[in-house]
Parts: sequence; structure tokens; C-alpha cells
Amino acid sequence: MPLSPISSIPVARRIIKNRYRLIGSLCENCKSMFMPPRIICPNCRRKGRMKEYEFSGEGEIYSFTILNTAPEGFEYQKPYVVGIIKLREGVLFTSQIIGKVESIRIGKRVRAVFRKMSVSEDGFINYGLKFEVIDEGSS
Amino acid sequence: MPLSPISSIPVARRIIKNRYRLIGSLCENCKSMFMPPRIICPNCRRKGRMKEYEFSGEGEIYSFTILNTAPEGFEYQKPYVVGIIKLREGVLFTSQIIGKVESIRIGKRVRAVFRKMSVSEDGFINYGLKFEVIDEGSS
Amino acid sequence: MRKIAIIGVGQTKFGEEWTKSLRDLAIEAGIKAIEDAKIEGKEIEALYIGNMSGIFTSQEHLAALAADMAGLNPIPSIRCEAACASGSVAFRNAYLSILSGQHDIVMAAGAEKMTDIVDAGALNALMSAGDQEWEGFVGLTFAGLYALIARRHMHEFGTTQEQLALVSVNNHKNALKNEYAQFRQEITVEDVLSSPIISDPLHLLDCSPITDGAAAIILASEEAIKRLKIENPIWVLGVGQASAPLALHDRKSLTRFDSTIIAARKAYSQAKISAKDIEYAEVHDCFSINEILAIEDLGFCEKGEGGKFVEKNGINEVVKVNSTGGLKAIGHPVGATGIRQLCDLTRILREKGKYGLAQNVGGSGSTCVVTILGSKDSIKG
Amino acid sequence: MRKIAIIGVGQTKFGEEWTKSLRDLAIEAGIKAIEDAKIEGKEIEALYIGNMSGIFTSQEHLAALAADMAGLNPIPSIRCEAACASGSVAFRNAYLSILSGQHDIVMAAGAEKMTDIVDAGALNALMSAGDQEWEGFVGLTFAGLYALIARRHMHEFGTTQEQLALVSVNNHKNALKNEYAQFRQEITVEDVLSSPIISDPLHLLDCSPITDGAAAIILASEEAIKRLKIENPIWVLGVGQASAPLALHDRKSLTRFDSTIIAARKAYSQAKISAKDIEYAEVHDCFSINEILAIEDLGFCEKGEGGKFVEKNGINEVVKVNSTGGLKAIGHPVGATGIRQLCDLTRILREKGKYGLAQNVGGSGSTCVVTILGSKDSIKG
Ligand SMILES: [Zn+2]
Ligand SMILES: [Zn+2]
Repeated sequence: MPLSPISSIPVARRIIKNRYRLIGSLCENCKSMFMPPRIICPNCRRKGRMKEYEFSGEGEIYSFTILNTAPEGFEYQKPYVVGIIKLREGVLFTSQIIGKVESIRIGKRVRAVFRKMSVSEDGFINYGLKFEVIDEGSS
Repeated sequence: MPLSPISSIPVARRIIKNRYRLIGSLCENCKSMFMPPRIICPNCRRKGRMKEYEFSGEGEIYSFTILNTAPEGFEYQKPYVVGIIKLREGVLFTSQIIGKVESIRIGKRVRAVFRKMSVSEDGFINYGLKFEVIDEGSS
Repeated sequence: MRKIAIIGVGQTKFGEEWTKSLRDLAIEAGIKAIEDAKIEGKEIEALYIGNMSGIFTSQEHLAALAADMAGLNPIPSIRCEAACASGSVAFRNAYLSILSGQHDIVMAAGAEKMTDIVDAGALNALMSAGDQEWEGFVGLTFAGLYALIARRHMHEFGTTQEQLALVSVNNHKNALKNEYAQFRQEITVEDVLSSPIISDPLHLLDCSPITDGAAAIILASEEAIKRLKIENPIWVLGVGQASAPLALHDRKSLTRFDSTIIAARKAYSQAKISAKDIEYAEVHDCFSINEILAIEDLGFCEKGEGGKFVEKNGINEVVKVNSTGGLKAIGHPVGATGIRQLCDLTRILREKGKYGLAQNVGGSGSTCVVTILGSKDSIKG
Repeated sequence: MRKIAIIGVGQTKFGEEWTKSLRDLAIEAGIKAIEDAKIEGKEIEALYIGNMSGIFTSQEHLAALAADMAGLNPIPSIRCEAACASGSVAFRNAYLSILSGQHDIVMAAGAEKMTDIVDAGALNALMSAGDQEWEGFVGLTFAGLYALIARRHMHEFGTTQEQLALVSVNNHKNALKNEYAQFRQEITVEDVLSSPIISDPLHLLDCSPITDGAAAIILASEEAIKRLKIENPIWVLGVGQASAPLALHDRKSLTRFDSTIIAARKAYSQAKISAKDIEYAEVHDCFSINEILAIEDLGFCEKGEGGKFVEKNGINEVVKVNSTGGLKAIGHPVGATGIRQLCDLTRILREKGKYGLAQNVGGSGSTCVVTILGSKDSIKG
């Protein structure tokens, strides 16, 4: 069987830059920021002027879940945590969260790190960013 | 990867009787015959009364093609012939045709034989009927 | 504007129907709807069918297949898809096709065959309703998306796991008398909380099941209803559809569905009634948290109060929510669910009550269709 | 009945667009259509999108995704599917939604991303438009289905391989001036006949290619056209859709498409014109034989004479068939093709001529939509 198209090589290559480096977009007209990137600013539409914008990779946990049932390519990671991160720039972004499960709470500070994301049955590996919990000592 | 659902075990089991024994349907109201079977007679709709009908398995070639490009599960058979058979009962039915390629022509008499149909990557085998050309000596 | 009503409904048993194919299910539901309407079948001028994904069966072009197998050729046949809202999107377009004046009698159906695909196949297929490039890429499942919503709702409003569990408990109880339901047994809060955690905080019994099934309705214009002498038509009083971002992270809030709020506003406005008038509501509890969102977003209680609402058995002085069992207990053959909701409301309103509402959600809230039906008593003057 | 016209068209380059995703393609086409109509975008009240199969990309719920990415939320977004006729089924329902009076300005789009799936994936995905239980089961491909039709047409009418080849030769020549076409090079009959046999009697160059692409149009009611002061609207004069059995063996004949004949009859009747009035016809040459069937079934020549028709470059005194290159040379991103045809006709009729026709086929003829467009000169009185 061929790879599921969602993890196929053409797809992975296309958005590698955005996935590896957290490059989204900024609308120069209304100053809104977007991650993942958008071609069109939903606020300004034809008046929008989008350019690339690299996010800092810092943020805090906005919501999270621990998955015990995994789709193809993720079975070996079970259980794993996926969260929505509120980036420092105010934008929400979906990512895996790594760190001690007990330490994962809404509001916890996190930062982006580069990791292996999934492995398909025939060995194709997707890489991308995950967010790791920042150990704040006293917190 | 799981099997493509079209060659999955649930599907194969469901229509095994019809595929193995050429069991279609007969509308007792308008006497129309159908292969593959139908639940509803398209002529009579709610007035139709459908019952099972076993076709003879004899017929002649109505059209055919020789495939050099094959879907998953059929690669090992290339090239192979698929035709539309006009069954003795007057009904058209799609099937593989086996026999010498030179002997395959529109109008040639054929009869149903039980054969292996396809083999999936993980070894699941579908069986069914193919039609073989009847050698008529002088023809 | 033409008046339009539902004149026939039909559905299959919902469940794991190993012996039936997608085409078998669709035809069975269609025949029952035609029989229920007491028409021949040849009066039908178009077929709309909701079906979520060819990934489940490897079969696309389902509308043409269903029209063929049902003996409806050569009428136009159209498949509509909006993930789990496919059924009601098919319904809405069937409704518009009559409103347009091009048709008078139309069938709207929905069907999904989810158990032909094996292993993790159904899980992967369902995730195709979300944003695969960004949500699927990091390993999210459909349960995962709703778990993210649930966690945030618990954080913002103090909603509890027990309240989530009560959604399933109520719906299982309501399904006891539903002959088409996949599950007809009572469960307890304890059962839910001790069932395996699928995607924390959601347990297995917070999730609607994998289901095979189909449902169909016949819609007709007022002129056709008079001509056919239909006795108890159930009127379509309002239909609203709205879209919201596909990915959760592109929304302004995780704890409300703007698609539901906007679709409901349109439907109430067209029907000239408000949330307070609805007596029966079929809402989209694909996961327990979603029934709580629906109750809030449809205006049956204030935002954040959905948890308390379900503690009172999902009813208040006026509205009964998911009184036939909801997606959890009836089952959720995704493309069929929107039509099944309308079948249930029709059966109820033929007997009792005045106003019913169906809310059908696609994906994690990116599409929502809200439909308001009215009994014969609902038509004023 | 309201008058409705196309006021804007846009499409991407068709081809193997490795650097663009399904969402990128859909948005690009949509933006171009909005710009072409000289509107803002916020005037659009609903989005219909044709897309054949989530199997190509693992992404369903494309209408919601496209509405989101295009900044069109919260308008209703609907995906329509009828295999290769998905685009024009989306168009027809967009048209009906305006006819219904519910909307005034609607976008109808089509998109397909076929090169994200690798190996035999695209082949398997395409076969999902046929009857998988009986046609797919014996190893038929989509080319195989059309090869069975071609063989029978050759048998009944003496159509030759050279005539089939001429369809491709003509279309490649016509595409030379089409900036969006996948192939802009001339080919000869010899080239076609010496290309590999895919499914005898069809050679590789009898088959339309695997293509990525999207197209979009903006439809508006006469009232909106006046309000927006649109200068050169192209009027929708007639739209017909019909269904026929999904499997070839369930048809009365292999050498005609009843779906085309019935859809054309409806469209001609609504437009109050006949085949003799059509000057530009965009027909569905997914395989060379299908252009021959189309020419016959649409009434441009007698049944069986299609082969002779293409010998005269696909034109007669009145009609020019596939003058922009057809599916063969332009490319065939399945869900986009029906909309692309309407884009091409619109561009032509803005410049010259009075009546254009598009014929879009789903599967091996199980669905057909025929649309007739008219230039400003076509509106009488
Ligand atoms: Zn902006
Ligand atoms: Zn009969």
C-alpha cells in the first residue's frame, strides 16, 4: 500500500519550512499574526498584505489532552500529549507537548524544540516542532 | 496500512454467494433478470417482487479490453483481459476473460469458471468467477 | 417563499451491520421513507445524499449509485459532504432545490458504512474532517480535538467529568425505547468514569461509537402536499448553516461554536421563534462535551451552564434534549446522523408538540446546520 | 424565474503542482475569480466546491477549509461530489441556491490535488467513481471502463483508432494558446498510436493526465448584477443534470450516455435553443472515446458519426468542440474540470459568439451535467 497522502513526501516537503521553523504570516495592513501561515488575511481580505513572520517559539499551554488511542504512525508514542499553545505573540497553535505528564497544566510555560513527529509503516519519518515544558523551579 | 476497504474481509464475505455462484435476481412481476443482484426492480419499483436467480454461466463476449496498467492486487496478472459478457439469459455482466488473447473477440462464446481474483499486499486472496473462451474447433 | 414539509421518513437499524453494504443501507432507508410517505417513488425529482468519506469504503459517487440501485434514474443525484454534518447539508440543499422552484418532491438521505475498513482505518478516516496538515500532523484524533475543548471548558467554567458523564448516562436512558438505537442499555456515571481513557479527559463512554446506518426523508412543496393529500406534514420552518475555521487554533474561543450560534440565529429568525419555544432538540453529541456546548450555543441556557443543565436530565420546563438517545446511544454513522435527527423529530412532532430543532455539527465545529421543524399546530393563520 | 449570470472567473495553472497544496490551489482560483468580478469578497453569501475524493489527500471537509482559508467565514460552505462531474454539480447547486432566493452572490469552485498520493494510489482513487463491488473487484481501472466503451463503439460504428487519436491531436493543437494548459505541444496520430497501450484499445495519449488544479466562478442574480454595475455578465441559460446506472453492465447501451442525452435535453429546453445554435462546446474528453460520444449525444452529429466529426478538427459550420484544449491537453484535476469548462466558455463569450455549452461527465457516464451559457447578445428582448 502507498503511504497515506497526509504523510507522503510531497506534502512533507511543501510545508517543511513552516513546520521546522515556526514561520507563519503577518498582515502588514492590520498587524494580525497567523500560525500556521495564511495566504489571505481573514480580516482584510483583498486589502491585506501578508508577509512571512517567524514566531519566537515561546508560549504557554492553553489546553491539552493525553492520547491513549493513536492514528497510524503515532502508535509507538502512546501515551502522548497534544496541546494548544498560546504563543507569546498571542496566537494559538497546535503541537505535541513533551515533559513530565504531572507537570503539564493550563498556563504552564513551554518552548519549541525540534523532534521526530511520526514514523510510517514503511519507515518514512516526519519531523517538526514539539513544545517542552519549561522547568521553572519554584513553580 | 490496513487493507483497502474494497478488498477487506467484511466486503468479501458479504457478497461471496453472488460472486461464487453467479446468483442474481429475477423480478417475478416483470420477469426482468439482474446480475449483479438488485434489491429493487428498477422497472417496477414498489410493485416489483425480487427473488434469487442463479444464472447459467454461459454467454458471449460483448466487449473487452486488455489491461497493461493494473490496480493494487492485480499487478501480478498483467496483462489481463476484462470483458462485458452477454449472458445466455440476455443480461450483461463484467468479468475477467481467460484464454488465448488471439482468440478473444466480440461474439466469442464463454463460460464461467472459479478462479483466484486478486491478492492484496498482506496476502488476503479474493476468489470469484472468470469467463473462459470456449474452443469451438472450426470457429 | 414556498412552504416545504417533510412527508416521509425512514431509517435502518443503527449498529455494526456486517451483513449490509453501503448501498444496502441507503436503499433500505430510502424504501422506508417512500413507504412512510405513501408515494410510489417515481414522484421523486432529485436525490441528495450526505456521506462523509470514500475512505471508509473506497466508493465515491454514492449518489449516482444510490439513485441507480433505488430505481430512481435518471433524476439528478447529488452527494453533499461537510464531514459529520453531511446529512443536514444534503437536507438543506434538497430544501433549496424545492425553494428554487426547480423541483417539488425531493429525497434527502444520509448513509455511512464505517465497519468495512479495518484496524486504525476508521480513526484515520474520521480525522479527515479536521485540519490534516496541522492537526492530523501532530497526532491528533477526533477524540483528541474534543478533549482539547473539554479541558478548556472545564478550566473556564468548572464543568466536571461527572457532568460530561451524565450526557452519556442521559442519552443511554433515552434510547431504551428507540428501536433503531445501537445501544439500548442503561449506564451509570461510574461506568463512564471507569471506562478506558481515550483522550484525556474523555473516556470511551464519552464518545459516540463507530456505526453503520442510513436514514432518508422525503421533502415536498405545499402544492405537492395538497396534490398528494398528505395528512400530517411536518413543516420546515427554518434552516441555517454557517462555517467557522477548520482548525481549533484558528478560533477566537474553544468553548463555543460560532457556527452553531450563527446557524441557530438564522434558523430562529426564519422560523420567527426563539430558543424558548423549542420543545424537542436533537443535538450533536459526538462526544459528551459537544452536547454541553450545543445546549449553551443554541440558547437553552447561559454559556458555561451546560454542565448544570445536563444534571437535570437534559430537560428544563420546555425543551427535552436528545430525547431519542443522541449520537452516543443511537450511534453515529456520520453522513446519516443529520437526516436521522430529522427523522426522529418528525416522528415526535407527528404525535405531540409544536417545535423541534436539530443541530448537526461537522468536524470539530467548522460546519453547523440548525433546522427547525414545526407540527401542523405550528402554522399560524 | 430569476436571471443568473457568471460575473467572475479564475483558475490556477493546471499541471503537476508539487509546491502547492489543495488549499493553496483552491484559494488561488477563488482570489482570481473575485478579482475578475471586481468585487471585494465579502459580498459572497455561500461557497460551493466540487472535489472528487478525500482519498487523494486524506482531507475531507474541503468546503469549510476553503471558506476558512479564503476569509469567507461564516458563510455556508458545501462540498458537492459526483466523481469527475463534481465541479458542475457544485455549480448547479450554487445556481439553485440563487434561484431559491436565499442568496444573491455565490462562489462555485472546484479543486483536486492528485499528486500528493503516490504509487498506484491515484489509480485506485479514480476507480472509486465506478462500481467498486463489481467493476473494481475484477481489476477494472477507469481507463478499462472507457476501453470497453471504445471497443464496442468501434464494433458497432466502425470507429477507428486513428479517429480516437485525432481527438487528442486536435485538443493538443487547441491548447497551444491556452496559458493554463498542462500540455502545450502538438502531437501527431503517430505519437498517439505509438504510445504505450494502457487498456487496449486506449493508448496513453488517449487518456487525460493526472493533474493538480482549481477553478472558481462567481454567480450573481440579475438584481445583484445591476447593483454591482457588472459590465459583461455571461448568462446561465440552461442547466440539466441526469443520472444513469453506475456500472456499465447495467446500461441498455455502451455506446451512448443516456445521462448526457437527458441532461442536454433539459438544458436545451430551458435555454430555448437547440444543438444547432451552440458555437463553443467544452466536452468531457477524459478519454478520447468520450469526446466522440459527447459530440453524438449532444446532437452535434448523428450517433456513430462522431469519428468522422473529429476528422474535421472537431468543428463544423457552427460548433467548435474543445477549442481551448479539452481535458486531454488542459489537464483533468477531476473536481475542478466542470468549473474550468465554465471559466473557458465565459472568457470566450465575453469576446465573441452567442451560445456556449459545457458537458461534464461523472464516472463512466453515470452522472452528466450540461450547462448552456449565453453572451450579452443572447438575451432576447
Ligand atoms: Zn489584515
Ligand atoms: Zn420488475
